Amino acid sequence: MDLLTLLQVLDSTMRLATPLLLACLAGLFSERAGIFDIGLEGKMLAAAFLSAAIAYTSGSAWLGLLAGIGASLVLSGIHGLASITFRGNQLISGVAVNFLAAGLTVVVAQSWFGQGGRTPQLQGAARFDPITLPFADAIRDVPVIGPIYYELISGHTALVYIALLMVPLSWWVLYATRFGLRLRAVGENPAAVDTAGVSVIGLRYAAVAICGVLCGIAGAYLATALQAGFVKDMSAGRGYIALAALIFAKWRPWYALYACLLFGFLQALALRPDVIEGALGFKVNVQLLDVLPYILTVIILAGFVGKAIPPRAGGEPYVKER
Amino acid sequence: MDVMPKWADVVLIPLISLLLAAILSALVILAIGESPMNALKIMVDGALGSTYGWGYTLYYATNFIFTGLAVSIAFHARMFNIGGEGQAMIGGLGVALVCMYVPWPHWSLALLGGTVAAALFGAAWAAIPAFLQAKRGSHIVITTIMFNFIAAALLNYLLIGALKPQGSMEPATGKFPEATHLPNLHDVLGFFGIEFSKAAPANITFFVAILACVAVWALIWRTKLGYEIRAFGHSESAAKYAGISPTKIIMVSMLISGGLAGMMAINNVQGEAERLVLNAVEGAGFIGIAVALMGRSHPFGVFLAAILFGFLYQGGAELALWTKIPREMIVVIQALVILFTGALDNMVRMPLERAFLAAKRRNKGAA
Amino acid sequence: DLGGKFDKSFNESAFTGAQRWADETGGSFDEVELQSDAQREQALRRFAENGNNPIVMAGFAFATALEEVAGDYPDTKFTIIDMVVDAPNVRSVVFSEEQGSYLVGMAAALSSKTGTVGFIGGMDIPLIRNFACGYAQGAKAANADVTVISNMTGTTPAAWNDPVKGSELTLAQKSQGADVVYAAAGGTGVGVLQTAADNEMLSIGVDSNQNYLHPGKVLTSMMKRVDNAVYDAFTAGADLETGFNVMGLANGGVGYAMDDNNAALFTPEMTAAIEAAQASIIDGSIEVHNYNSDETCPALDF
Amino acid sequence: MTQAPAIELKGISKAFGPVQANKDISIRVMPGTIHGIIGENGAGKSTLMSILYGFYKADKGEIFIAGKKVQIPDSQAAIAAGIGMVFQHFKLVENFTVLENVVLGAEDSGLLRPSLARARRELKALADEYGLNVEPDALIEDIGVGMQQRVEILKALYRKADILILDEPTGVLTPAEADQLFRILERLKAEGKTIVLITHKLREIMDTTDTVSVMRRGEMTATVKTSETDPAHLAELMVGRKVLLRVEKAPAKVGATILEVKDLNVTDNKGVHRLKGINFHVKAGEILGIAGVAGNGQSELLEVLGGYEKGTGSITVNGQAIDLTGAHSDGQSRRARGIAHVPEDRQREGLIMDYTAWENTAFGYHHDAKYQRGIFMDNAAIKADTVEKMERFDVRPPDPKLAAKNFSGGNQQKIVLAREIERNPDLLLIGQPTRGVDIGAIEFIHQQIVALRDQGKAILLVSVELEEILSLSDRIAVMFDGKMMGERLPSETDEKELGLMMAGMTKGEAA
Ligand SMILES: Nc1ncnc2c1ncn2[C@@H]1O[C@H](COP(=O)(O)OP(=O)(O)OP(=O)(O)O)[C@@H](O)[C@H]1O
Ligand SMILES: Nc1ncnc2c1ncn2[C@@H]1O[C@H](COP(=O)(O)OP(=O)(O)OP(=O)(O)O)[C@@H](O)[C@H]1O
Ligand SMILES: [Mg+2]
Ligand SMILES: [Mg+2]
Repeated sequence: MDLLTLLQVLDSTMRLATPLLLACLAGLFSERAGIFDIGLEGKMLAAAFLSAAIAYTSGSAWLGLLAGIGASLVLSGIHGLASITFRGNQLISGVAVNFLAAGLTVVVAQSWFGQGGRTPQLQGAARFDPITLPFADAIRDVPVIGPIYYELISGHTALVYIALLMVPLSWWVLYATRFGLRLRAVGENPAAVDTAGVSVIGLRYAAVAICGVLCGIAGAYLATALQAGFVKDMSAGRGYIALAALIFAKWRPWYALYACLLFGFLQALALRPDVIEGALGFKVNVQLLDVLPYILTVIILAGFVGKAIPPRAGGEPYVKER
Repeated sequence: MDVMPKWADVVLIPLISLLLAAILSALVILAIGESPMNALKIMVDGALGSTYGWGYTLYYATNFIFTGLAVSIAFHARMFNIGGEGQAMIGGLGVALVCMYVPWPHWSLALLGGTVAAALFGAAWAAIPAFLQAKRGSHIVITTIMFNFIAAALLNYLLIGALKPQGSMEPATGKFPEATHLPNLHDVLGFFGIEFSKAAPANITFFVAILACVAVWALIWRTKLGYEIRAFGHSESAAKYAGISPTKIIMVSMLISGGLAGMMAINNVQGEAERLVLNAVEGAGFIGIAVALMGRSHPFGVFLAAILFGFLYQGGAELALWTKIPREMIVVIQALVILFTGALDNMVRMPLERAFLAAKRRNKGAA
Repeated sequence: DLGGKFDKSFNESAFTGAQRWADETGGSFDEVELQSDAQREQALRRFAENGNNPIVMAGFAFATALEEVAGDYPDTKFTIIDMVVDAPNVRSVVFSEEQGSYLVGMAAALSSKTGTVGFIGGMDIPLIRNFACGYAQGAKAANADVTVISNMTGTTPAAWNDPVKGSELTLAQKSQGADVVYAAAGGTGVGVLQTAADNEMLSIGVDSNQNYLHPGKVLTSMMKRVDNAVYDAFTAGADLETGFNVMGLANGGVGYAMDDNNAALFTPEMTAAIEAAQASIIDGSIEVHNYNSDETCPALDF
Repeated sequence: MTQAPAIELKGISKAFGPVQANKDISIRVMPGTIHGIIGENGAGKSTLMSILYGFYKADKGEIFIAGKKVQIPDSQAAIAAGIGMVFQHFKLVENFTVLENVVLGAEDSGLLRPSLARARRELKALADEYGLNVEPDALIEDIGVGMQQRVEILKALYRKADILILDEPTGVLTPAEADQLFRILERLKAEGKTIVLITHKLREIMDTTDTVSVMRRGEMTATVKTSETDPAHLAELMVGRKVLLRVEKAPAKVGATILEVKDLNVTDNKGVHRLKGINFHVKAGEILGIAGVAGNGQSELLEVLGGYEKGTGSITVNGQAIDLTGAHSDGQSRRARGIAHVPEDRQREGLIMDYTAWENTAFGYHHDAKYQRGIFMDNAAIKADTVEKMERFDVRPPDPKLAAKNFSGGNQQKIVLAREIERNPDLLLIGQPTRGVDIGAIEFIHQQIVALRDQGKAILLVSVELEEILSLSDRIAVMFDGKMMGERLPSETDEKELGLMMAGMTKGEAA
């Protein structure tokens, strides 16, 4: 496999890893605060729809992005209400959120645009266009680094770079700030935070909100950057993969980046039977490629890649008075 | 002392939750410019207005009884089997194999064979996640979700390959031989002289489902195994003290759960389609979760909840047929039901408990 | 069929046909879009019982359901597209996609600068392979040493509806040198055409005329006149003559779309060559191999 | 003196659902004094103090600090009012460092680094002042409970508390550590800080407090000057009637060896070596009491003997070897060997709190033939059996259909005892028999244990309450750090010596 092909595969890896990464970080904030969230999928989907819808009607991708974040935040609110205020079962709440998004997006899309549950195609400013980084064209022809910079680093949409920036940012917030310390503490032992005079409820809602924002960006990316519009179920299980990546990453930001890149790479590879055949010298069955991420996840969970210990208070509502 | 009388817990709370879900659904329908009343009418007529409608309602209900029971069993052992979808798919594979490759003399035997195969295959699909949970502590929710995806892929692979008849356009098996076709309710009830629509897919499996309910009830509340499963579900530490092996309980309850989910296949694959198609399960595995929640994991509750969801499903199909309301509206309604009966349970419970407590205090005062 | 009414392609074209009839005759029609296989039979029966006549099914997947139902409603007429169901009250319409695909294949090969052209199918089924096969034959015929890359989006009905994957596949093919890509993939094609347009590639639409989607960037569209089939069925109404009929180049069932959106992309020579091929397919001097006849393809292997 | 009380509570009431934990409680504590609170488990002591600290919200009542009325809706307000609390169960983040735990909630700014730096300095200062040395960068999960308690005290001091509440601080400490703690409290008192001390141990009350309040069933029954009262009187105030703190029992008629433990080792799943070569035996008709501070291996010992912790070495019962690792190392086969077990924690192990009393009566014995009818369980038989047992052990209320969680602590314990004793086992393992049980029920339970011994059964008693050990045992063994420190006869030893042994010292070293 020559450099260019490799770069192209990696390039598509970047595109496919971005939504995973955003969702994964979203899950990271939520679960670090002790709120499990299998509703990432639904949040992304809702965000994807509303961002596309608003981007189409307003003609501005950025407005779309805001709307997407809004939609995702609403679902986060529901999840928070269920699992923080009413101490419900977080898994069940997550399932409900996924169902809700899957249904509502299509119902609303249909009655809004009457196009069988999809939004119209987005044109021009309603989409995020690739950004060509400075000098990209200039050094394009410099051997090796030229193509690397031009093909791989440059030429992605703003959201891709935002996603990448989120990694160090998350790390900094979690480990260098007061908020981060308290957030991690509330996921480990809420009582300690409570008796230290900090509101457990407040912290957890904050975490869930951050989760909503990040999922919102992820969804908007799907519909207004990667694609030009919304089609039903377009999140296509990415939320679950992100969860798997989160476990793989042992709830740490940098690992999350690597995990998502790995899953993105697997997905990108699945699109290039020719490359795989070239590399392995025999045809690999398509279905196998498609499920590789899932199988990998199971293997990871089986702990063959080191045990992943979730936050101690994870999934447990904070109950003071029985 | 318990704060609330039992009836409030098992009847009142679910009813209120349902009501809330219904109101919100009505609002959504209004919002998309349709009349909730009209929608309700169409659903009721279409689902309960004729033996034909009933035939579909019961057909769906049968699926949900199996998946609902599956989720319930797991719940009793405090496990969340979200993999009913995949287990039912693989159960379908089992049914397809025995129906196609075994020359059955009579449908009754075919039903038996199909049931066994479905249960075995479903259980097998639950086995790996169960084992990983028991031995490696891998979170069963995630693993079972993953196994849903893997099951789908496996089925595709077989249905566009080995199992697809030459030249057929569809990823599906050919029709099963005549002898494996199950009598539908028309034939069964006809035997007792009851008139029932010939066209509806509801079939004898419905009675198998009822049997399953009874069996599960007996298992949970009348046998040592059930006693141990519930004990483990309530307190793992206490179970250990009593000499109940966690590994055994996790494995056994998940195998039973998977088996029940798989058994759904005798209804939709052997009973209705009479061949194996892609996505034959159609989300029944997930609806099982809602059914189990609403049914409070009790077989009888599951039965009622399954009928309710069967009604929603059939009614929803009718909606899509005769109005501009898209079929996904039903997914929304399901979501709301799961949300209110499951996750937001306390929203209804807490105020109720306070009310009952206040009432008690007052009575005490009076006495 | 599964894939959504507004896939800008197969189903949409069926819908436009019905719409056209309704507009012209003021008649009315019920339509339903199905999520699940179990509903097919139900939908047919309900429509039949409701007295709808005729009932048109777009998509091979209805075949099994129809075989069940047709017998029970002898005086209702059914039309099924893309599949043959042998019943007295059923009209089966199949299209020779390989012929239309052959022509657009030529167009692709003739306008390709890199000498590599791509095909992106939806779900991997014989029907779609027939598209690919015809396309490859045409391309090879126009330029013997053109390379044809072919990918299928997936193996589930979801493959009709996965534009994300569609566009990634397009980019993948671009990176393998393809500069013209033919999408026979329902809703997924939307993503393919979009991405092609974004990456200075030419694309070829399918089923209905998709040239307008990205004017000047869609080379042409392989027209499969499902709309006509539906329209005819509705106009014929209850006295629709049943039986088996093939829609090919000869009777305008398939063809390639020319309009001012793509006129500029065709050189006179190209047009000439393609017209010639079309003529000789019709008079039978060119025999385009039909994949379904023996599940093999001379020009492409899957 | 007319100085305003440091703390004054007026008419505090608090209910948890059906449970009235505090009823109209009023109390005043003068500044610069140590005030003790005693009462049965469940009397409402922790609840009351948690309200003062803003952990729970009172349903009714007013709080005055230094004479000023204050609202304490949450712990933040309490901290602001200069209150610090060390809870019965520590509130620390296990996988954080000492420093992070101290800083948590008391950071100076949005950024962490400066706060941590300051905390490091102040911790140093506090350590020097009070001798509260801790390793600032150690993880909580890596340090002992004694250390963890220091961290909790440091947290309070770091927040400039001048009122310090300690909830049963000595339960987890060796007598030596306890003495050190009390020296620190004296120093704090000398500085004019006010201290509230919750404890069960009458001696600590007598030794350290200036005034003491007694609680019963959620009510404040009395507040007295320590100098004007004595233990017997306090005990009476606690329970509401005269109680004999000592158990009458005839001298033991010892028989053959029932339990023989040789070189028993246990390593838990974290790889920690919990039992280090334990050797001992119990004969028929005797009670072997095992004393020791919680967490020195007693729990693991009971777990191996009970069959739900694996170990190496040899255990024989009636001369037959017990399987410690293989297929028969589980509770079922232990029971089959005539071993009955009253576990230390009835709510986590002894009972399924959501099961009814009758279901709990079969718990662990649900395989018994007498409970079976064909493939099903004979629920009728179990219920009948339960009614009888409740009768004999005077469980209140005697309702087999009531869920275990709805019985009070003492009655829950009686249900477990009835189940295990009624099997008339050869060997009874019994851990913390009276934890969470009020003195009235204690008498009854102690009588039952002695009666079983007099029937010639072997009994292994594990308790952290020295008085209980001394009054019940025929022989006493002390455990420290997973090892047996040695055996004594109750007649030839006293709390002081046992206390030293519990701290890992022998008389010699101490002197
Ligand atoms: N965590 C809890 N949640 C709800 N109710 C509880 C809880 N703990 C105890 N109770 C109830 O509070 C009441 C008193 O419990 P507690 O253990 O304090 O009894 P007690 O005062 O110790 O009586 P006893 O002398 O029998 O031990 C009981 O009715 C018990 O059911
Ligand atoms: N969070 C809670 N929810 C429900 N009930 C509670 C809670 N905390 C305590 N209780 C109940 O309130 C009563 C008083 O409990 P509390 O812990 O104050 O007693 P205590 O005097 O501290 O007992 P102990 O000596 O065991 O610490 C008991 O019945 C207890 O079961
Ligand atoms: Mg307490
Ligand atoms: Mg008590």
